[in-house]
Amino acid sequence: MRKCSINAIDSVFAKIAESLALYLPVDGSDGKATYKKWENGVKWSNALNTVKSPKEFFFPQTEDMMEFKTSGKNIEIIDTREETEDFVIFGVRACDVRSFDILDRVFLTMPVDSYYASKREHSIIVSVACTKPSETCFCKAFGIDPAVPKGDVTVWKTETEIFFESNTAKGADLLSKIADLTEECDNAPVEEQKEKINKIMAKLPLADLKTEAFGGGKTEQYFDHPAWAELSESCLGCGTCTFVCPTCQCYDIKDFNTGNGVIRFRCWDSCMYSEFTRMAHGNNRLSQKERFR
Amino acid sequence: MQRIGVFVCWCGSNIAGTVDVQAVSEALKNEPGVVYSTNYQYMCSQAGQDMIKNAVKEHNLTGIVVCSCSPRMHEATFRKTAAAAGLNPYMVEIANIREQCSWVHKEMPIGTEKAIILGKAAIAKVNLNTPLIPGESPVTKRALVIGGGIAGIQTALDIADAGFPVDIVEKQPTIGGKMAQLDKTFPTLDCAACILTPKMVDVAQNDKIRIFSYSEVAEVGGFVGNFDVKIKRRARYVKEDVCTGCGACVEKCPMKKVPNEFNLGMDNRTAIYIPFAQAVPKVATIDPNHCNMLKNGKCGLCAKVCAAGAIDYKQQDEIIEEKYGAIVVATGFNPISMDKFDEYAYNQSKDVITSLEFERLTNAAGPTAGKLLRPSDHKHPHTIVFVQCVGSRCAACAEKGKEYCSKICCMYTAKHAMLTRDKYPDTEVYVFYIDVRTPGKNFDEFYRRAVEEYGVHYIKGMVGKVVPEGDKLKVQASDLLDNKQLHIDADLVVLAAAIEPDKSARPLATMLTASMDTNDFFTEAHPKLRPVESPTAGVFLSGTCQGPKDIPETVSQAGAAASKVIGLLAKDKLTGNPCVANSDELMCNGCSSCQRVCPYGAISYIDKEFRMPDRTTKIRRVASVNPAVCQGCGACTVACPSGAMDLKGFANEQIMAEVDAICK
Amino acid sequence: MQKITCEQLIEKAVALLNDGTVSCVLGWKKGEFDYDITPALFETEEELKNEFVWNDFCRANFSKYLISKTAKCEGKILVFLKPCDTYSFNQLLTEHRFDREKVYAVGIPCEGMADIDKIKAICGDGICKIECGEKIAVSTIYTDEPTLIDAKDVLAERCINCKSKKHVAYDELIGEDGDVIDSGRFDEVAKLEAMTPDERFAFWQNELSRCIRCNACRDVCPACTCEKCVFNNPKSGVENKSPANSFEEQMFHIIRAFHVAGRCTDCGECSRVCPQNIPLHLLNRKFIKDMNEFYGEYQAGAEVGSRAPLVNYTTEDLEPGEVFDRGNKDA
Amino acid sequence: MQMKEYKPLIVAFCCNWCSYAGADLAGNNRLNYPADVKIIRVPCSCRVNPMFILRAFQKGADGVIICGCHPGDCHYTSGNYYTRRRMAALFSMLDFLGIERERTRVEWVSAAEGAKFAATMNDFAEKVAALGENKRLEDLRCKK
Repeated sequence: MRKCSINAIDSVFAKIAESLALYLPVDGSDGKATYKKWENGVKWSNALNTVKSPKEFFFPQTEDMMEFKTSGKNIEIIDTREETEDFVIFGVRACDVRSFDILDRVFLTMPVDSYYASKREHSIIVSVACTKPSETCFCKAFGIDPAVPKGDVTVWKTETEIFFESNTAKGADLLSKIADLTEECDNAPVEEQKEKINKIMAKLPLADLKTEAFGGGKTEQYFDHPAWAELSESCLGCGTCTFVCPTCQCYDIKDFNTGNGVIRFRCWDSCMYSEFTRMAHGNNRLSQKERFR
Repeated sequence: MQRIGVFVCWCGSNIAGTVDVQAVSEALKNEPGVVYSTNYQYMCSQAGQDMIKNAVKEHNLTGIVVCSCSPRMHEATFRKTAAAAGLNPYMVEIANIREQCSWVHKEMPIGTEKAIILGKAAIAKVNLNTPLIPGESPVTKRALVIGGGIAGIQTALDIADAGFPVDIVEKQPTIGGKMAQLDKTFPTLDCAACILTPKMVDVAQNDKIRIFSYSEVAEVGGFVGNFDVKIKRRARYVKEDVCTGCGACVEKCPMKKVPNEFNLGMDNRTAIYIPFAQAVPKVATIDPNHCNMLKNGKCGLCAKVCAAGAIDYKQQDEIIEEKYGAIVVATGFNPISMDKFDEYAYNQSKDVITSLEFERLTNAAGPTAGKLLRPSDHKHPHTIVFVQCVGSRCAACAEKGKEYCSKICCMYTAKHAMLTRDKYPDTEVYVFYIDVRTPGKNFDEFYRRAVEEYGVHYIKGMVGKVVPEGDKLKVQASDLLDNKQLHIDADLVVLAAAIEPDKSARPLATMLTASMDTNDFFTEAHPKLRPVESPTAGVFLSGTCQGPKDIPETVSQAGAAASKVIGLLAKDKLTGNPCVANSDELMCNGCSSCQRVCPYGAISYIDKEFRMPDRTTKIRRVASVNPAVCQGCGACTVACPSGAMDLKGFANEQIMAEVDAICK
Repeated sequence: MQKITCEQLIEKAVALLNDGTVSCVLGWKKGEFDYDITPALFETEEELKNEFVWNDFCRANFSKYLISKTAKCEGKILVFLKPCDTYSFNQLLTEHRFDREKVYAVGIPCEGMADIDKIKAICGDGICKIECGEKIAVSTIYTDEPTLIDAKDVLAERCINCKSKKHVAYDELIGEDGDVIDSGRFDEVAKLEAMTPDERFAFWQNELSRCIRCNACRDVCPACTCEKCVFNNPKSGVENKSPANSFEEQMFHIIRAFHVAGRCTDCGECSRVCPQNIPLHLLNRKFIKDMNEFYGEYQAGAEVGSRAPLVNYTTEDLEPGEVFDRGNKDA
Repeated sequence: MQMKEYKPLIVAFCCNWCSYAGADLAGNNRLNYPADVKIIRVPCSCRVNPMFILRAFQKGADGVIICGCHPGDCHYTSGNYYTRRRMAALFSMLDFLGIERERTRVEWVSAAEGAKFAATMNDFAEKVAALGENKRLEDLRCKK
């Protein structure tokens, strides 16, 4: 385990940014944090979470897939994929790190989504342990430990210091780049930090949330539960929940006519939309209740 | 996918001089949908048209793009060509490469490049064109004329003369209108009654014409060719078909102190009355506000004296429903109220009168039997001051008067002045004017006669104040030409009051969905080219409801309106413009924005039942366009936020395809 | 603090439900947390007594819900309307979006609603309990004592700039009606207008670039009641699901604002629901401000059936090229 | 992409009854204006949807001008009055978003005003050219 003073963090960022693109949560003018590319003067946000999850690094909201060009009556297909370079996502929370596993399950099992895979391969994830979870947090219920987030490197933040521990070879590599700015240390303050977090977690309003009732074939019995009608009563059918969700991975593939050709791109889609999965025969989820469910 | 043929015209050297037509037809060959592309010297010639027809057959074309002169020149030509070749005429688009390309650009490469782009835009549009078929609707061969003044009378007579039945709706008990109140008419000085009353009789005797007097239009539905109109016939308490107009009831009626509207309140009439001797229909009417029998159930004299037994105190208002193919508005005018013109002392002195009152004072059938006597003391006036433009051309004080020129005042004032001097040479006549406007046949000659032969004092300047003092009216005025103040002791002051549309016009316009200007004059479909048609199809304008007019103009406009009506009624079916708005009922949410902007009232709302995806049904209010009424402006398409409203022939997709093609 | 108590409203709702005037009640109920109050339909006295809520967090404008609920419900619906909600209510009636006969509207006075972000800025995250009394008492897991906050200090932006405390539609009013307020709601727009075009462009790029096109603004908007939005309709030519670039971000918001121009009552729901805190209401207010200045004061929803400025005209209107000369005109 | 001499692309929406005829008259009188002006015929200026204008900018236009009959002369009586309000509102909004004012214009051109049409187009093209390429409402995908 290595550490540095909290005041030294900007130089750590500068060091990493020398060789790698570095992204981290930054406070915006509206007071909400968003991932931005680090450059001199950019400050790491204290916010618990960003509005948009870091899934966007691998699965952007819109992504060009290919391009068609026509000349006369011939059609040419152009691969628009570009080679991705290594990049660092710094400050990812435990829940968001876990979401990558779920996205991987979709995009990296056969057939592998090469667009996702290339970005995922080139990423180095630096997670950060939570210090002040919100009342809305329920990660424990899903077996996520906010005190020990996964990722290539895990970071703990105390009042005065930042602690680094690598979990993977990629992580070790990254830490070696900043070896000059950090020093080896024992893990006592980190252990203390973990304990503090765990105590807070127990106090959260949703601490007792259980997921045993779900999974396997158990969900089927709730299919006609009246709660769906009640819960969906006030649903507007917008896509906010799915777009801020770190694990929602539905997308639509569309064509855009540029005038000089056609760009085929994919973009996030939401199961809350009435147009979602519309097929020739119509739509298979007709009411907002069904979509909500 | 369309099979499009592109035909590039050289127009001799008009196009080919600046545009490489060969290059254009080559370049357009590869556009999506194009299966054939060629160029020719004169596409509009018989040979060129044959070329198009042959290509349609040979290449199974479904669409045609002609790159040629403006569509305003030859769109109709090429549409006919397409139709002759068995194509829907609306599958033709024109790329304007002459007026908007070869003629405005000088260099060949630039002209050629632009011509290609314009061609591409037309091709992009044709790719989205669909065959359009104009709608047809039957025509009810009957016309309605609203207003029975000279305008309405002339229009009705002309329409009836062509063999079509006409109904006149007149809110007064008799037809005749303002002209019936006039004495002489300018510039010929023939008597109004002598030329009007025979026409009124013609109307009464024409078996094609029905007169609904003492009646009003209550409701208008339908559209051009098919109007459904409800007419409210007010109870006149006299059976119209029984009354002989003998006048016995009028003589016996004890209620003799009712102000006589026909003489503008300058004398009285009875509660049961016939407005004037030549009234048509010549039947009596009981004024319910003044009849003792109707008010208190006491009297009943008229019923007793009526030999025909025409009196019916129990008569009720009646609603008549009738279908019409065309409606003519001839609601006429009124002089504006003089209440706001205190400076002229109209309300203080009986001897300050309006020009229309002056007409009655000089009319042989008027309150003074044609003798010019002052209303106050029935003395002969020796000094008369006429004030022109009272409330006209009043731009500075719009809340008081009207901004427009009332047009007729200069001439009737000249007439009044001249007639006064003619009959009473001992009278001094002054006319105060801003300008004297006398455009019209023999008008200026007329005015000059008033000045030169009859010695009327025309003074450029406005009257500032009229003060009644003793039996005189002190007139303070300025003479702008001599730049001095004038003080005239007048016996009579005559105000040439501005005229305004009749108050009934505004609610009528709403019923007809016909548009009006801010002065409540009806708007024409086009101020120059369609002056007697309202923008609402099937609604025509006659007389002063459209703007101030004198009698000759009114009569000629009345005839013009009649000819338009005849043209419409002569058709068995109306063929519409197929480029009309169309509402996608599935998308329409019934918000009414489109209805609010439609200048033609072509959009109505219907409750329509929809089958929902979950097999339930839902009734929704949706917009429905009447293609027979819609003129295809497209205002509704932009007012519609959901894009449910689109315009055939100029659809959103088509215009955007053109934009895309141009902006490549 | 609200002047009307929750109990008063429940009592009214129960009475109307029991005497058969209405068959259901559109009201607020507590969500997962004390501050996320959600709209709900109540059908029994029991539901009302257990779940109905009225406090400083009842922000939702119910008017739009009436479209779907009146179509669904048998009998009349009781709806509680804050003054600002009544404008949307009227506007929807102007557009014939629901059957007035099926609604029993009860107007309730409103002292303004609290903005949870402002509360969190004061007392931090981890809120476990909020009690609305004289002051708003906020308890968090990180503090022992609840923090007491004056409701006036955490008012939502739209409530600070409240345009009216007057109800423009109701069948019955609880409490006293207020007046139309001469608010400073256009100040922010004026501030932007005073900037240079470059500054404005930068401002809006910063704001709109955050848009994730979740459509929450549109879906909550009481003026956006199209059967199918042009942005969902492939035939419209502007359909898209996500903003591919800054053009599409601008396009969506320009077109949306234009489509609701003259119909927007300035209820502020768009900005409230935006997960990215984009001040969308400023676009709508810009249109309102412009149209007030160009064509005379007009408040959408102030009366049923009024003709909005964009579906109206006079022959004397100013020319599009003159809109920028406004400043000079006054001078 | 090779560097070309910058020439603004201008889309002109012209109403069928007045302005399109005015443009024809400009042609009849051989009055020059830049070839970069491309005309789209619409029945009335009130047919022009703000979506068309944004679409033109998206696809690469540098300026959009809408021409209609003079107020009071609309073939459909009131179409251009609606245009006037809609475009006043839209242009003001574009300005509010920081888009250059000179890129959009409404001009009333009658069928008799061929000279005005040409002069308007020359002037507009010049003003748009002075602004340079449309950057603020561009869609880079369309500029590849």
